Amino acid sequence: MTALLLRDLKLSIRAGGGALIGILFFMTVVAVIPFGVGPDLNLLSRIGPAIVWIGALLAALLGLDRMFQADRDDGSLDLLLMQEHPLVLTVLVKCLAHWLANVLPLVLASPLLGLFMNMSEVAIGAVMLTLLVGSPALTFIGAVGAAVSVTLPRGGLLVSILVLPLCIPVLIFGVSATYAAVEDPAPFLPPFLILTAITMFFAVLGPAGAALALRNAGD
Amino acid sequence: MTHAFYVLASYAVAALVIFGLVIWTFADGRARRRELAELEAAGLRRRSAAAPSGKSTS
Amino acid sequence: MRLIAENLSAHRGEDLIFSNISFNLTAGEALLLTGRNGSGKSTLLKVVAGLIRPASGAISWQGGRGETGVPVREVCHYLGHRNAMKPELSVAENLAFWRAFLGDRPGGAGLSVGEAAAAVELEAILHLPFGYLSAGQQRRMAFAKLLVAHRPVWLLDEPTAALDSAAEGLFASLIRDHLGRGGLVLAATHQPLDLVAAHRLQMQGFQYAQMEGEIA
Amino acid sequence: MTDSLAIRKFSDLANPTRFLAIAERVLPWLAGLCCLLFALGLTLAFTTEGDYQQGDTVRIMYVHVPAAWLSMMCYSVMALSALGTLVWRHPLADVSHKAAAPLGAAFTLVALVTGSLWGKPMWGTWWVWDARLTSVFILFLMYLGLIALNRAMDDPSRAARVSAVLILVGFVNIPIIKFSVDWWNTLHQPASVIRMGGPTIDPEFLRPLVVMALAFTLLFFTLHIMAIRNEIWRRRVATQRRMAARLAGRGD
Repeated sequence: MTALLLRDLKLSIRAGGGALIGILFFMTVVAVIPFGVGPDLNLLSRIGPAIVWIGALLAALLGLDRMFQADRDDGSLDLLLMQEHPLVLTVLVKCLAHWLANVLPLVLASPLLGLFMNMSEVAIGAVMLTLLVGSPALTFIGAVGAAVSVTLPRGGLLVSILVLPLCIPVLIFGVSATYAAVEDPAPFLPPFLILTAITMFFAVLGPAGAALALRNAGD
Repeated sequence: MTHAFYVLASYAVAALVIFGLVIWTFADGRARRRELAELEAAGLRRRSAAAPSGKSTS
Repeated sequence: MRLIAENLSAHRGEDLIFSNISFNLTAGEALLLTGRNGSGKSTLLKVVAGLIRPASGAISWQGGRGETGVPVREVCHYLGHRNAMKPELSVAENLAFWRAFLGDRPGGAGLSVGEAAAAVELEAILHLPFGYLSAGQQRRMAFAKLLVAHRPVWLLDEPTAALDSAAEGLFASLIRDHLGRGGLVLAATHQPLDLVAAHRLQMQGFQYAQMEGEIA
Repeated sequence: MTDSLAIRKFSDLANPTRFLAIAERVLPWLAGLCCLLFALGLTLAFTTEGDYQQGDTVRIMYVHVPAAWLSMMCYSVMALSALGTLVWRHPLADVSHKAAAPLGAAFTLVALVTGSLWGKPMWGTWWVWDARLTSVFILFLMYLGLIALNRAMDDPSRAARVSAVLILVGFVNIPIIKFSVDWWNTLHQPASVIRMGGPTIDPEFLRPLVVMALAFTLLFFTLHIMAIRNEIWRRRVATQRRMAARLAGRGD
């Protein structure tokens, strides 16, 4: 299993890896917002956390479709399916590798974008923390979408469409936890703990669903 | 925070990025040179045995 | 050791690809699937590999020391049309990954990466990225993947596609070695693999044959 | 057939080979001069008086302005190389603009970060969507996009041509971006546009600035030559590996 993790990480670093493109997309999306709403710093700092979260959400969905499709294209997926290791575990490891290579860089880049959005230091810290906790859920949910659309020739867009509605709870609690950290009256912990719970819940449900979908996608 | 902090921070960041760039360029060059040397070592044997059409890369 | 298939049939979409196929293989035996394109050779192999659910029938595996109840897919190596190797990684990295990931079944041990590459006579290019290799070399390296982890059953789908005759002979001898060690081989092939004492199964291509008849 | 291929490869390599020989001789001098200039520039930068208005923070200028200048010069170098790729099909030009992109991104990053660190004490905020800052940020995104494009393609000569097109389109687009950003910003924020550059520069600040700018420029050329050399080596490794794969097939 460590071998699988290392292989996937290596693949994403080698030529054509999607990590750089994900960050770039994230930065571009967030940077475009001020051109739309205007360079009013107060307004930007007010909507900043939400914008950064939405940008991270979209960027996290970007590379998802390749998660299983790359393995399917060269036949590796058949072999992954045949082994004695529980398929759920294999999927979990692939999710972990995907998160480490594609989503963790987004979390690390988020403070920079927070500065562009003129967010306060507390808000930046809160966005980073909630992204760190909430983004694995995006990957786990995305794994189901990626597995469902693995046999489709142009699944990329479809994965995003399938997965986005399922990601709404993560977005709600991620953003509300961030705002709770900035604005005093609202307590930070309840939404943050719910976000953690959502991630842990999908850490179980996502791989299980993806494994089921992969078993049934056989052609 | 004092102004000196910002000055030092900006010099530190610039130094970090530039040193990173220099080290990366150096390391990349060394790795490529090593690969070439490895290929040369493996290739000379093979080329003398198989095909004389070699190009000099020194 | 015994691989038993009873009354297998499989659909692809709505079409019935084949039906009522039964065979019984014991240690050291090979079964060659022949038949025209579309006759269901690949599908049968995928059914045995557990990648497609059979519409009816069952396959089962009896291991050496009364080992039963093991899913057939776990004792099989499957070499499909695609090589299951990453072009971005070097050959050695690819083989090392599969060696670590697949692991050995009880009753045998896989070769090291170097030995496996030597067995397909390509040990000199282990360090190259897989994508740099020619189609034939890639196929040979994909075959080396079968050697790095032990599996009693080999499912080979057109193993000698894109190979020259020398490499074909190499494959045949590797397959003979596997059979000699008590392995089982199920191979779909056009080329007559040079195997003694191989059973043959002529796939008829259930509906296709009829349809072609009507059109003609 | 293999003969003609070998000959074409050979003439392709002729220029890079000459380049490698020249680089071997020039690089130590360039690097040495660059270090000297940096030593001089840094001493000057820390011994001159601070500005009466900005205090010590004016020293940030000595890294910020050269980096910003380089970020633009690097793009011009890349645009020239892109022309070389598309018009003259010079093999070295392909390598040149590919090698320059990471350098440009790094220097732009330095310019952005130091600018931000300068802005915090001066304006009280890390970042404003001022026209000039925004343009530099867009330039940064363009560099990253070019790097990503180069990484995404396997075939180096095709990647070079495609990214050359993108570079040139970007180059033509820069004035438009600049104009539109100017217009956008003044439209929304007519009163509080913050101008950088501050007071007219007095010779006291000019001397270290010029020395540092020279040092940065030399650093860029040193690194650029090294990066080109690395890229040439990388391509040689790739060709030789392909050849090794072919030979291995023939040998058996």
